[in-house]
Amino acid sequence: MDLDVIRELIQLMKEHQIAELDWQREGNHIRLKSAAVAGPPAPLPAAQPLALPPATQAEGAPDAGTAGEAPREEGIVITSPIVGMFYRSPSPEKPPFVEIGDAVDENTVLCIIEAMKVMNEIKAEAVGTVQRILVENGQPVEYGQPLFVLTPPGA
Amino acid sequence: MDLDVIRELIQLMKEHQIAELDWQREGNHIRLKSAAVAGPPAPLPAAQPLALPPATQAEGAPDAGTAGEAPREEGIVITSPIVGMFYRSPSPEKPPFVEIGDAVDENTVLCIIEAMKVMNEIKAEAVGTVQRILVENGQPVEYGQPLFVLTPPGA
Amino acid sequence: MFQKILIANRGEIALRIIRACRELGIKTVAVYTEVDRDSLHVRYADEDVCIGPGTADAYRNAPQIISAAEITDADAIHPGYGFLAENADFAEICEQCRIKFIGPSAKAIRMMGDKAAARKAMMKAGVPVTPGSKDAVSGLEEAIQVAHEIGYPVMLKAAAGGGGRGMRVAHTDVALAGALATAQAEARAAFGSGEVYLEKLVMRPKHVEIQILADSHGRVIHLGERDCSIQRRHQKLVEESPCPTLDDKLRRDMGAAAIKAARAARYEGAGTVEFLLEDRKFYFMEMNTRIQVEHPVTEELTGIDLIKEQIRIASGEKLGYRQKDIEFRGHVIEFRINAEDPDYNFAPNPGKLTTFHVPGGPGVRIDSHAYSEYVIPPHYDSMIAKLIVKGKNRAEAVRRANRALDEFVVEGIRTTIPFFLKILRNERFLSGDYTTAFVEEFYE
Amino acid sequence: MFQKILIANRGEIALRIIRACRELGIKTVAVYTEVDRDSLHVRYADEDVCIGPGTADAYRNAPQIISAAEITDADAIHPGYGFLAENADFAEICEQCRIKFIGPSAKAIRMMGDKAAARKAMMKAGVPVTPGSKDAVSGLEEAIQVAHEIGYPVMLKAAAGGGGRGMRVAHTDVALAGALATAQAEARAAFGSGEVYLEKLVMRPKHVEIQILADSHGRVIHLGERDCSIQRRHQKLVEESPCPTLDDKLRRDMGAAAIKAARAARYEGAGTVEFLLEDRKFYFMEMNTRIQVEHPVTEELTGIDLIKEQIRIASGEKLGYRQKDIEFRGHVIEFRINAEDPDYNFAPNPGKLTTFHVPGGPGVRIDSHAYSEYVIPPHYDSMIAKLIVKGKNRAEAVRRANRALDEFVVEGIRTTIPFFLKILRNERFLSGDYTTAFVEEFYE
Repeated sequence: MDLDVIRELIQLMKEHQIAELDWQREGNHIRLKSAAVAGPPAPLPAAQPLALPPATQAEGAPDAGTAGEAPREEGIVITSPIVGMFYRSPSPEKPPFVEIGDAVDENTVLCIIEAMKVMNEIKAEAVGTVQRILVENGQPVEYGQPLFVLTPPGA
Repeated sequence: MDLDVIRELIQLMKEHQIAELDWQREGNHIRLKSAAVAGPPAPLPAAQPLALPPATQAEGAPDAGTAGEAPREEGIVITSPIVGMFYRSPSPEKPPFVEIGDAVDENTVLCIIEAMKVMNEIKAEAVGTVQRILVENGQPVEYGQPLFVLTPPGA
Repeated sequence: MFQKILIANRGEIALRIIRACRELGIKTVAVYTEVDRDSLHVRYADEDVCIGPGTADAYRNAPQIISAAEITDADAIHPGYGFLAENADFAEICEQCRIKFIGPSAKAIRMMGDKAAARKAMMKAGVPVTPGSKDAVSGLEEAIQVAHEIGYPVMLKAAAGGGGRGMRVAHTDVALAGALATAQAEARAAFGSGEVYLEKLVMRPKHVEIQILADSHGRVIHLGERDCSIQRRHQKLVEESPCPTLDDKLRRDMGAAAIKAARAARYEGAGTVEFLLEDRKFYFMEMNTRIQVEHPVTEELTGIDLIKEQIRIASGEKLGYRQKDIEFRGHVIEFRINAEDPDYNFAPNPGKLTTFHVPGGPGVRIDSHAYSEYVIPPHYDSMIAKLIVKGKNRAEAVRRANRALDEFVVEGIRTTIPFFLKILRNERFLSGDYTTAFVEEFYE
Repeated sequence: MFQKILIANRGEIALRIIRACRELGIKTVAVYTEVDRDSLHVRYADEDVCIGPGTADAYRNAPQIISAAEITDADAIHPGYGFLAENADFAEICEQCRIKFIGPSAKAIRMMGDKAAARKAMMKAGVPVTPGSKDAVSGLEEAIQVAHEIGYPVMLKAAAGGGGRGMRVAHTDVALAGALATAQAEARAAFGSGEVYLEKLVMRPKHVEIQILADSHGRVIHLGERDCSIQRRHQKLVEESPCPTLDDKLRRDMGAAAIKAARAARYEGAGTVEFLLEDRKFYFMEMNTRIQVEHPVTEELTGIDLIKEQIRIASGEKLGYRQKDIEFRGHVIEFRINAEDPDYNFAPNPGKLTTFHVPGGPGVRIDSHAYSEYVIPPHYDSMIAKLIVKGKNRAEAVRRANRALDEFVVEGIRTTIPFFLKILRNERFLSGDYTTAFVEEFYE
């Protein structure tokens, strides 16, 4: 990891309004916290300070994604029901199941998650339009990790 | 990592309104926190609970008395300046130095504290009337332990 | 050696394995459920993967765990104890996926998991088992004959079964007739086979187990015993080594028998052979094909890190010790600090640890995933810490245990600490001559 | 045996002594100043006596402490280290008051406290001392002659003094002439005597010390060495045993020399003989007539509880060991976790520990009086914990140290932990071949 990477990370944070970033890879560890998008100053932790800072909340995303970390997305968030590899298309030479802007319904397949050599089709199970795709093709995902954001009909 | 890198990081933080940065790489660790963008200072955590209940407060009086435990007495509290045995009279057959209701001044001896076979006379060092005597004759006392309460003149 | 190990467990054992890996220079992957997000094993691992919501089943979900290993490129899985540790199918799946299961072969797990098969194999290998019929008894006549040979009381057990069904105790011939009929009927109903066999009922045994290490090159050694007789409803609470009533001769004999048992199973890795001990006679009970909760007792007594040895053995290394190199020094006792209320029948007591201050100083080891402000989730077992004390002899270990338990500050929940402080004042416990009936009798 | 011991100290050593007393069944009295009210030694003692406001002097106030012992009927006083531990007058007062001082006689303390007298006594006893003049040098001619015999560089020291005054280093004859004049003048001004003696300056030694136990029946044994060369401005930071560069022969020789030193002082109790070691030659430096901060290193290596031994010896018991019974097993390293900022010249960093979570697991011992939310008072020394790790060899101990230091969570103040993590990656440290110059060089 070098300065260029950090510059790029900061750029990404700005672009996508990311408030915090925590990245560990092979001995590198970087943590960034944006002031710009920190939002309205937290209305005070009346709560006591945690004695030991909780691992994931405080330190951010684990390698394989950010399971369960409250996605503050507007819309319907589709999370991964299993652990595995995320694929946007049924095979490398085929086009993706969905693209941003596509209308989907309960039965539309959004992606495949491969677990133990089995291809598991993940359906939308909701009606809406694909607003954002949160995971890159071929990346590993955890249980509960947000994959897609759908805009509900009429929104 | 050297100073130039740090300088550049600081520049980046300023430019992009980054509030915190924490970077570890191969034994290097840098942590930066901007004061400028830290936002309004948190309006102070209401007192946190003590993790371990303090010994004396929680467990009450130690054997040899309760030194320093805030005596909520009205009046002038005379505390022991040393550790030793408390005696109200100069010798067993003699009457006590003072009794409740006696008027005392700075030079009035209130009691003796015996330490290492030496009899230390303890003077009032204040003007008033003996309101209460807090220790029994012949009992051990600690440093700072309240011995007498005087009512100040005119109270 | 492995590059990266996934730990298919939680709590103190997950942390214990991470510690061993760090000391071996191996990367670690923690898996966790949503309620375990703040657990220390997640914090101290190099990587972590969420594998499900807050249920016990998540840690038993083999496909999820294999997937987690695959996406993180882990080349081995350590199962800890419980969950998937003695699941032969899981061991097989690992093998198919070319991920090394840190434990014995699926075959050894299966053999020792089937109690009737294990008993037979042990008899064949010359390991003493509880006296009784070799196979299922043909009828009442044979049952009475065997009962007379071995002496009453006797226990009838379903050959195919387990879990208490088809089990009956008899003290006389008359009672045996009735018990046999009932046991056979129950066994038939439960397991589809009415076959029952008969064993001597050992009334007041000590539970003494032998720790084994076996490498993949045929070397098997034992690391002495642990006396685990302080149990409540088959849950061990206190374990110590040496067993206060064992002498060198008996220790050697039991060690040799345990080695025979491991060899018969072609065992690899760390394992424990459990025996019942009564009147200087010992009987094979079962073999646990995993690391055990109480393994630190042996570690402190021998100076050998059992988790590291497990990992080394799984990676194909040879054992670095021979039997004669194993020395036992001092006396070690372990206490399981559980979030349970000993005044209310050991009811689990999950909740937030408002204070968690552990004892320190000489001869004190703490294995715990807890910390101040940690919330114990109600989904899993109630153990929050193991306190292991070592002294140069049993008397010093007992006094040290007293001192350390007194220093332990846990606030917010109830624990077994006051119960242990009572046990440490009990004459029977102090004599060392206690049996598995101790806790029950202690409460009367 | 004593009924009740007053501990004339604070912090971790007070807690350490309380632990030993509890395990021996002896009641304890803690003394404390107003700022130490919430310290754990107060919490864990049976009784406590406040002896003054928050000043370091309070723990040195002999009359107050004797009074505290008298009003609580304590029959012995353990001085710990620092404060009154090497105060011969205090040892004498204790004797006059018929309170047993747990330590050597006032005479032994005095003899070893006077560096020039100790050097002479050691020469007489046949303990190797740094080469140099036997007495004060008569003039420049003799000084040059001695310097040529022992070789430059040399050090001039005031015979009557200490604390750096009257000390001068010379590398050549010319420099020696000037240095001698200055040293004599300084010594005359400071101590009223211009006598100076001359010693060889050992440039890059190891600081290796031998732990001694001597009972009141004439038995003296040693418990091996500790390498304390990792120092910063004469403050030890890391201590280990065995010393990585010592062999059995040298260990035996140094042990024998230390026993000679102890016998020459008619020593009783636990003590330490410090040597400089260079090129397999060792020279007596001084004897510490007290228990030391780093005593746990020896405890973990030998399995012997030094504080209990001190108490037993003081009560008149015979040592329960002979030299041949002392076994060294494994490798032990201690780290002093100080509330100091290693990035700012080790500036003390008192304050509130918002989080204090100690490492656990195998081979980890923590001696600490701190806890979460504890406020470190600025009045006393900055040590908040000692981390002692043990491995079966040095490599394992080093890895374990890494792992344990990584696990240690201290928030609210800065500590020496990051500094130790750096040291553990240093090639020179890893080689074991480091000297007292290490920390200085490490920072360049």
